[in-house]
Amino acid sequence: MTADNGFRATRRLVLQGAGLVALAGLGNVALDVAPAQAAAADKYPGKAFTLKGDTDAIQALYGKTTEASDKIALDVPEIAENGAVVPISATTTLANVTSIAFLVSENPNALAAYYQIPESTLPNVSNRVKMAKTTKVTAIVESGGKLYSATKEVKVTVGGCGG
Amino acid sequence: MASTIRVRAVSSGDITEVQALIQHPMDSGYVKDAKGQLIPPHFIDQLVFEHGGKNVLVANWGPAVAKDPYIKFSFKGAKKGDDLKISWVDNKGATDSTIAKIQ
Amino acid sequence: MSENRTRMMRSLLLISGLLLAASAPAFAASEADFKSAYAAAAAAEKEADAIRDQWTTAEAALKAARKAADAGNFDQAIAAAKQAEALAKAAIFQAASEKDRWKDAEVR
Amino acid sequence: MRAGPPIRLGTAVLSLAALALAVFALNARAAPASETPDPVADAKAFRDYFVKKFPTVKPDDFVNGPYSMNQDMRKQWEDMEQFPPYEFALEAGKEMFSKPFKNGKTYADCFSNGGIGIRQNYPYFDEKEGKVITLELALNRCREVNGEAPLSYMKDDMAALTAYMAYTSRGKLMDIKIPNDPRALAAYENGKRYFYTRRGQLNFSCASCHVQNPGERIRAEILAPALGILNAMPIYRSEWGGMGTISRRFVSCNSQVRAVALEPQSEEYRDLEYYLSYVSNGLPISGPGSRP
Repeated sequence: MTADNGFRATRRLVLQGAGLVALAGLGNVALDVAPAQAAAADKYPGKAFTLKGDTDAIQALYGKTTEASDKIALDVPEIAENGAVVPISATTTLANVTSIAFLVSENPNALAAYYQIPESTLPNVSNRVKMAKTTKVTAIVESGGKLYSATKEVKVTVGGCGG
Repeated sequence: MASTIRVRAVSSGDITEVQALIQHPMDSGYVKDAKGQLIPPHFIDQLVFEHGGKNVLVANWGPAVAKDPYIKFSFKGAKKGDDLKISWVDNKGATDSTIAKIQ
Repeated sequence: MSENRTRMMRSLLLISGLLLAASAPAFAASEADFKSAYAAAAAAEKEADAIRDQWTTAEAALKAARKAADAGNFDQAIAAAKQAEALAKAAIFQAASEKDRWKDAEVR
Repeated sequence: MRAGPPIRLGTAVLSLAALALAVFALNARAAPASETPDPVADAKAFRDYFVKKFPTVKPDDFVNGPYSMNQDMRKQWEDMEQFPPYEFALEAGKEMFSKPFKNGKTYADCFSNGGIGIRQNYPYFDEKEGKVITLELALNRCREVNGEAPLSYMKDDMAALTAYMAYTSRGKLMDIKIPNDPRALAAYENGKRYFYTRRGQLNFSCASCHVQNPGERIRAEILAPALGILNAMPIYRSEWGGMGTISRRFVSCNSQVRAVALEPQSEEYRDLEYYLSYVSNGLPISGPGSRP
């Protein structure tokens, strides 16, 4: 359905290659191995974005299951002002977080966004996502290799007088 | 063409808060246009923030991210005047990038 | 003041009764019947347009009537035309009754 | 606290028999207005109605529409205001405003004070032509006078231009004048009549929603109070996924109550804008705004 992943993967490598070359050009940058290794971790999880339900998307993305945690503050409106633009943000007190993902269960594809968080970056992200209808929204935090999640429901209806 | 990326990066102490707004239709591929044809998917799938040659955030987005996407996050290890490079690529291969000064 | 409110309610009930009755009949119809029903509907809509208080559903019903007629389905076409006429007449009634009534709603 | 029982807006209302089912919620009103309209008294009564109905809302806050009525919506709005979606239109408008026409002139030459900080005086009554001139009409006239094609009144460029002009007037108080001219009074009255007249199959008037039921929900949306409702124009509506002018808002409101919309900038719409702006005199301009 979306552009075939083969094409995008090669373009990704070309870009990263260019990125590395550019970095090498910057004399003052101590080019150690880390950026190359970090670049590899950036591979776009195309498959996970095409799957329907939460569980399949989590499985494809992490290959592990998640457990609820109260250390994640998921901030979403109770009633969405408008399903097309719903502010969503997640912040957590969990230690060494490496990634945060947002899932909207009732959307055609549950996975909405997947953030890779290097250690110098704080584990909180705000975003605006689309929600097809009243749905459960889940934020998943990968901390120390384990998955934790928080879930809330957002009511979404057609606005105004409708049809 | 004016950049499609608006960034505001403000550092206080060791923490820099970054806000970005990107001009992009983010079509999910599930919406029909006035004539009833499906608008093909056209959305940013990866957005990268770099500082000092290192990625400070890599955002992988699906079609569910809202039109003219907005993002806010914070990171440590940068100071006023540093450069923050932001670049995105979408599923049609279009790209844009800009470099912002941290205030 | 509430007395004419109920009078208006009764007349509106009458109108909607008329609408339901109009869309109910299904007898074999000929093109001629359709033409007369369509003409009546079009006339009513023209009047509603003239007083700039046309309803979108009235226009939609008239289009549906034309489409059904073009497809040769005259039963449906006549029903739609009658509905369009009834809706247009309701719009005309609405505009007439609101001519002075709007002052009642005014904040003073 | 509500003035009358709210109008039931379930799907039943949308059915063909809406006419019969709609429950009219009307307060008892004093006798109809005397023959000659008195705008000053109208404006005062209009403002007192909303201030009395919503004692906790600061008068200046009414211009924020639904966000003055509901805390949850206000929080979502304040989040988005940090980087508002109308940012791009505002910048495009600023650029467009200074880009000269083919004949070298720019919009600034058509407006007093170069078009900066004057939005609060629009619409005004032009005594030569004897009709209400809105900002959108003035912008298109400026283009035509300088040999340029007029813009669509509904969105994109017109919205961007009016967004920039509104931005330059932010905080200034709405200041609409009714000159001592019977035609001006008639235009004002015509706008008031349109505002209170029920139309469309749903049989609602602007007042049914924005005077009798502000703060109530109509499905997911909170209805904005009519006081100061145009002060935030033009607005970026998430529902439209883009900017919209006053013309677009009037047209979409009409079609939502299933009334056939009139031509943008037709007399009724211009007079309606004249009435609505006049009764919001003294409230700050807060455009461009973002709304659900």
